[in-house]
Amino acid sequence: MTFNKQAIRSSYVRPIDFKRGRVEMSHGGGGRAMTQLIETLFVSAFDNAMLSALNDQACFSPPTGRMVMSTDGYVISPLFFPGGDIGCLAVHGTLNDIAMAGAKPLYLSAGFILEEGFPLADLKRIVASMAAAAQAAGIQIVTGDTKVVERGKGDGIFITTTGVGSVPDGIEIAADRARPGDRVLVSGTLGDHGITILSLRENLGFHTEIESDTAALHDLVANMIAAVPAIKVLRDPTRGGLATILNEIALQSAVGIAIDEHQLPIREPVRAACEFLGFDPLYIANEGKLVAICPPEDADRLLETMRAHPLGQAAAIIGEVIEDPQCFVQMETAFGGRRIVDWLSGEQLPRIC
Amino acid sequence: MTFNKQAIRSSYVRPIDFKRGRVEMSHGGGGRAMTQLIETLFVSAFDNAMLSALNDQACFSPPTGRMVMSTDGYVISPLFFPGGDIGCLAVHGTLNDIAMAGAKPLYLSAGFILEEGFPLADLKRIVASMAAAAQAAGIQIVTGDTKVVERGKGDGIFITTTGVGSVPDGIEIAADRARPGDRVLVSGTLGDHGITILSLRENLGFHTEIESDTAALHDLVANMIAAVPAIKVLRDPTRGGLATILNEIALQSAVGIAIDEHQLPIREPVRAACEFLGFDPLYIANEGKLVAICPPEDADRLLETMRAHPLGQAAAIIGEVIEDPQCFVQMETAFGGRRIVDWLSGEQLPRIC
Amino acid sequence: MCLAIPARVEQINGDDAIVNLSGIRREISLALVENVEPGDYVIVHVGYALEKIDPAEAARTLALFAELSAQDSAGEPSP
Amino acid sequence: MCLAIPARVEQINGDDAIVNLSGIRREISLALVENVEPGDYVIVHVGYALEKIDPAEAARTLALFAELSAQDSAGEPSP
Amino acid sequence: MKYVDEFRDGALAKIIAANIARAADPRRQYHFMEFCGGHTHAISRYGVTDLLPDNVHMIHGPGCPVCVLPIGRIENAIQLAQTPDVILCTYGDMLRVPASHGMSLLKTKAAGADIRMVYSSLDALRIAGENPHKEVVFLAIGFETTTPPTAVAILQAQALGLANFSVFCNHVLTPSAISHILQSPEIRTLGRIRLDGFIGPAHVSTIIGSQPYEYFSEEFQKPVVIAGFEPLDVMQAILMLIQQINARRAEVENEFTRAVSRHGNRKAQQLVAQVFELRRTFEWRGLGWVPYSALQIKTTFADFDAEKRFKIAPLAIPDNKACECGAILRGVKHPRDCKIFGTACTPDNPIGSCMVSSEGACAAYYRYGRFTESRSTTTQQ
Amino acid sequence: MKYVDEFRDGALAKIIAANIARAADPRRQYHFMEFCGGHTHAISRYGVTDLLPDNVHMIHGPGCPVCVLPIGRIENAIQLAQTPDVILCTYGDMLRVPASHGMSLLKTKAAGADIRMVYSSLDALRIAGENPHKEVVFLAIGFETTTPPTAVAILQAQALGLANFSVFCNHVLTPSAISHILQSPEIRTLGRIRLDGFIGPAHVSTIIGSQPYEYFSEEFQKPVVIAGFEPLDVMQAILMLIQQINARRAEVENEFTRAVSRHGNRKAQQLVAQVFELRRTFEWRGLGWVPYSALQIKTTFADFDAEKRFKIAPLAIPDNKACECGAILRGVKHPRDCKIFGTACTPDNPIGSCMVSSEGACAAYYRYGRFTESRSTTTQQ
Ligand code: SF4
Ligand code: SF4
Ligand SMILES: [Mg+2]
Ligand SMILES: [Mg+2]
Ligand SMILES: [Mg+2]
Ligand SMILES: [Mg+2]
Ligand SMILES: [Mg+2]
Ligand SMILES: [Mg+2]
Ligand SMILES: [Mg+2]
Ligand SMILES: [Mg+2]
Ligand SMILES: [Mg+2]
Ligand SMILES: [Mg+2]
Repeated sequence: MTFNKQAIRSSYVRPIDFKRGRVEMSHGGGGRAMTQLIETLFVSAFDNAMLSALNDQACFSPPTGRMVMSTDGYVISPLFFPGGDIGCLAVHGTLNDIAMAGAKPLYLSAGFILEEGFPLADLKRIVASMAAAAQAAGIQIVTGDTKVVERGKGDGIFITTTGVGSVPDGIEIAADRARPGDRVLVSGTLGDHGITILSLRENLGFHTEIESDTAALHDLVANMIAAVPAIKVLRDPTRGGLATILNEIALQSAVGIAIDEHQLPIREPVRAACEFLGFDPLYIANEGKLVAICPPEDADRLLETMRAHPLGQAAAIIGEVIEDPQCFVQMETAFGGRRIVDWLSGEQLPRIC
Repeated sequence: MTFNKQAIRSSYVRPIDFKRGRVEMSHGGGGRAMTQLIETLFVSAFDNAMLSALNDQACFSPPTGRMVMSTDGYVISPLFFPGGDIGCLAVHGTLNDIAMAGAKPLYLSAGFILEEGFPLADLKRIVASMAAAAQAAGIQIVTGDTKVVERGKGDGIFITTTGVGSVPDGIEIAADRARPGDRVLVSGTLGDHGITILSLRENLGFHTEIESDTAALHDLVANMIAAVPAIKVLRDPTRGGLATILNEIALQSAVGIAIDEHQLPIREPVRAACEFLGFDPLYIANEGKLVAICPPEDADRLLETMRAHPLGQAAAIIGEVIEDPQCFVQMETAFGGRRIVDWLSGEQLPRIC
Repeated sequence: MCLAIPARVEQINGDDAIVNLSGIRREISLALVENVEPGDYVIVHVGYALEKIDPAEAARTLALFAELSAQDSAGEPSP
Repeated sequence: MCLAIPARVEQINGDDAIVNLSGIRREISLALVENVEPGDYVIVHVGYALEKIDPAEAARTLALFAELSAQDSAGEPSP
Repeated sequence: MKYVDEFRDGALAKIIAANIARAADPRRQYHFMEFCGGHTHAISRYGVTDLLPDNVHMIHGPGCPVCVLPIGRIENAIQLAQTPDVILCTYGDMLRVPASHGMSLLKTKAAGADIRMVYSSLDALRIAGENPHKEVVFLAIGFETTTPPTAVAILQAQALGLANFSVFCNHVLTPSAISHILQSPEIRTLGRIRLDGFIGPAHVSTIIGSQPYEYFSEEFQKPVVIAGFEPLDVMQAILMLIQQINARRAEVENEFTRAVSRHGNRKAQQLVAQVFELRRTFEWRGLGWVPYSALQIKTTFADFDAEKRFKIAPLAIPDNKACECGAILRGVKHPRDCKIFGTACTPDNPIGSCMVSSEGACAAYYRYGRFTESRSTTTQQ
Repeated sequence: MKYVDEFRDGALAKIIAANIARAADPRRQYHFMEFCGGHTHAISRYGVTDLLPDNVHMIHGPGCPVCVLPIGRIENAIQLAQTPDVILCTYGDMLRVPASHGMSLLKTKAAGADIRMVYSSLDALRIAGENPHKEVVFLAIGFETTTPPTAVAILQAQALGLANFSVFCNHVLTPSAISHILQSPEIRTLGRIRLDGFIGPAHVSTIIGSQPYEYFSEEFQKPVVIAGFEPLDVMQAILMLIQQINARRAEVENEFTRAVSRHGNRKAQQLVAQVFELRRTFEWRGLGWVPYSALQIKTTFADFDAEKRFKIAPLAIPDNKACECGAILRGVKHPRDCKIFGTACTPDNPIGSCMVSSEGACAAYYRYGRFTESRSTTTQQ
């Protein structure tokens, strides 16, 4: 029997037009059009044996240590922005949530919700960006799913990625482990991603050279853990920014946190954009930064390790954990006063007053 | 220090109005409103220690055997339908993809993409349904994510779930293992889910008493594997129906498949609805059925095992795997002829001719 | 072409009717047919009844199918 | 109230101008002000320049901040 | 399903198959055209050919209203759909039909046009009522079966005073198409194509009756048997055609007496006559311009005529050069004669109209023919 | 950021703090109202109170145009937004302001209304141009600072002949509000509230100049110091007020000379005078009806006046009974006096206007006051 799967496929299927084509309902309908899209786009871009098997699930050996699992949906607009796009973001974001447990990310799944009419050229570009991000991070996208919704019932593309990874035994990182006296560090400048995205919102109409900081942090984390296995908390200040995650940590650890405005690495244009809009950079999203909390005696070593990594060059010790039954996050202002850094109420909206 | 997290939360947060409230952008904004939604809705409904830890990831011990991982997005309309809703569907669907590897499902993640304005009462109902489905299936939803998109950029609610599970050593189930002579079985009536959903589309305007068959199949699968460890292929005929997955299996295993129309369990109203619309029941979606392929000598035992389970009462042996370099799926019609059961071209659209 | 299916008329309300096909109910229009009564079978196309089914003729046709033809090949009557 | 911020005018085109604030550029309207030239600083509110900044006055005010006051408490001049 | 399942009975099929086998003269070949896609569909879906002797050949006719709509009219519809504030409503069948440059209404919808699939002409009326600020155009297609519902919709729109509803009328007439095929030189003069008889439409005939076919049997001396769309109906009609030929008869016979009379549905005919009138000529994809083969809206209903309301200009757009649909529809060529069959042209990406509907000759051959041929190849090896 | 960072310098802050400490007479208490939310914001954000002696007390005034808009006007806006084919445009500040029954424009938007956040009045004009079939209403709010941009938009709409653009005008006047507070019996007659001086608005004053405040200092014998919105400006203004009081002076002084002159921006004033005229009276949330405290669109621009175009009827809707905003805005009560502060009323679910804007007295106290008090409690234990 001279059998050739490829021959069967290619002889009966016209290539997808990735230049001018658009997503149609049939691309999610479960038929040949969907299979073709999956095979020619996803399988070929993500290129690994588990995905190529075209089963409805991936199968792999369990790692050593404990496992972690995390999921995030990506709904960003615009889809392409200076410094990245929704594709690499969807890889970095979930990978970072895995890394924030001190884990080594292993595998990702990717679920796509496409809007009818979405340009296939954009889809291809996004998928290529995901593939590149996954490869750079040394992980595989092993299973996935594609759904198509009618025009007007989506927003081009939504991606939900889920990651699994493994934490070496002995590493215990969680948001409830901060204790008074511990030091708080950030890995770099704050607000770059959020301000980049805001600058592209037509109705805000401002321009900047800032780029999104989207990046995979697991390599930085690996270095940090190697240097300071006693790291207690790691978290990436994404939605809601630094202020939000410090409040989360304070509440989960039942402590207060005191930071020093002088030490916060914030770029000038980020501060300036915030002044225009009435925003506070502490609440602006980051996609390639982390906050670490460690015992005081390890802080300098941790800082040094972070600064030695390309993604931690602007790292800084920004404050310390204190006792506080009210779990406030407070800040010594550069001006010399002191204020509370509260939870965000609702989303930040541009203000006139 | 008399510290009480609950006191801090409750004294400063007004309860969410789950009766008349609606999803607002702030519910996805990363601030207090989002945390409140997560704590009072998701964490309390899914109720498990990993989720309650409110970390950005769940951490658990790796299972024995090999691991499987699967993801699916759920974009169904309407959200509530006879027999189920998008919530239990999102649990059953992913769980079934895990089970189709012969695996025991362990943990689920859930990513929500909510449209601004979506009634919180509906969200609560959906989450309760997910929680009930997860509990009935004996698995935990251990991590999640919530995004809110602007009104007009979504369709109420999309859910993407990802599951992990473990396969006992020695079990090898995959879509490329079908061999000529193997028998093909289905676990029950075909097309119930798809016809239920179609009947609710206002523009098709027909009514039926049929209910969706949405169900978690892992328990049935466990019984099947216990009885016939030599099962070679398992797959759930969801989007694209029986025809699509038989074609997928044929192509992946490089075989042909011959089925017998006489043996196909299809309810009368499903056939009737298809006649009205010009559809073919072989292409209609199921959400609580599976197709199994096993060696011929095991077929009767497998059938018996399936029929003994509540979800397999209408199980049937519907055909066998044959040699065919063209990988055709063919059917002996009840009429006495023979036809090919091809891939679906595009989605099925109601026809007048 | 012209997908149409016989269904039983259950209820009539002017030109509107409900038909039932093995448990599937839908509203159709009787604007194209006359003298239809509940219990009649009509052929339904794009939501309209095209024509009534004549039960006697249907039975006759079915009976015809069951007859083993007496005719031989080549157009000659068999002996 | 009345969030407004000083920014440097870079380009002027009739009533439209581009201002720069530490690398952030945005288009604003000069419809409310007169005699603005590139290089001037204007106070920007809801996309409009409200007024020019007077550099000499700004310097004077800053100098004032730096002066240690000679005045004592209780409203009496110090001896 | 009463009046359905009885006509799909496998046991009866064996009897009719035996009758056919006995009736068919092994020394001759029988070539029958089933004009209607409905018959084509039944033949494919139930595997009817498996029950026929090798010397009985079925030719798929042009009987799919979707397949015969010329590209120019689809292009018109696409342009209409792209007009601001227009909602274009049509049956699901129309959505995938390819126009030029790989476009279709489905792709036009994906690109942003407001195109709605309806199940009935009345749904289009409802949409017009719900969207008073939009122009709702119903893209009407179909043979005599589907025309009366369009007439009802126009009359109702008039009664309701719906000012934002109109119909882009593409209704065509079956008898003209059959005449046209029979008059084609390949069949009539050259005799290059064998066409020994016709299976006549089932549901079209419920409306027009059996009488209009009498002209063909007389003028062209070809037997016609009107048959239902169930597989037993088709087999019985084949038997009846063989019997006529064997007996050298050329008559109109009616197998579908349970729904078709000689005069058809007079009420429906009257409604059609009230709203529509003959077009002098109309283009059929594959057949070219066929005189008096289509309907247009009468000037008394001009307000509801989208062609007038939107000043739709006739567009002459040739089919893809490689496409052999024209010859295939007339029975002159076979799908396998087309160079791009199964490669550039597939059901997922149809180039020509015969690949669009599952009743189209090329789609049917793609689905079933490849299989049959591969079976015989395998068997031979 | 030039003209910004210099005015936030911590080293200079220490000098001014030392000057204040020296100037403040330990035997007396100083009560100053900063009228503007901008000053409130600077005080909170930079922790200015930490640098003030204990006997200098800051009272937050009603200077947030969002907080003073009465519920009736918000309800009007909500109803407008729910009108079919209306697009309501407004500044981000307005979206969260609570009306009755827990509604707000944000919730109205979530429930389906087309409400767009704009950064500038010109964005609303652009939206009107892009949506010729919709009615675009700009919900205009703000003090004298924000009024001239609205005037420009109306003049431009007239020049462009934009027939689908109108303004729902809610512009209010600062001096009237200050008078009203000073005239309240608690302050003027009863003397129950100590109010020793005012910090005058920064950006409002760039438009109206310092002259309008001269009436207060003369009539009520209260010193006024106009100050910039940076923290050093505020501290310097506090110092200047202390010095005036110590010297028993009651004058208008100008700390914000880099942008404010005595006569203000005459061009802006002219544009406002061209388009707007005084209302006889206007309701302020918390203050009640204040005579001649707001502007309306002149009848010559009636085409652009949404109140006329949509016949907006005045709605008198009382504030939530528990809410003490009225007293708080006048400096008579403190947020902690409100029974539902921090429980039913929080920044996430504000009941009263003082909880909405981060400049509102209740929001500021929720964020910063709780903290300060908890600190002192902790310290005491
Ligand atoms: S295969 Fe396609 S292009 Fe060729 S004749 Fe058929 S429809 Fe036309
Ligand atoms: S806490 Fe809320 S209800 Fe109470 S006074 Fe303040 S704003 Fe009004
Ligand atoms: Mg996550
Ligand atoms: Mg994340
Ligand atoms: Mg995170
Ligand atoms: Mg899937
Ligand atoms: Mg959209
Ligand atoms: Mg899956
Ligand atoms: Mg699945
Ligand atoms: Mg998340
Ligand atoms: Mg929507
Ligand atoms: Mg599956």
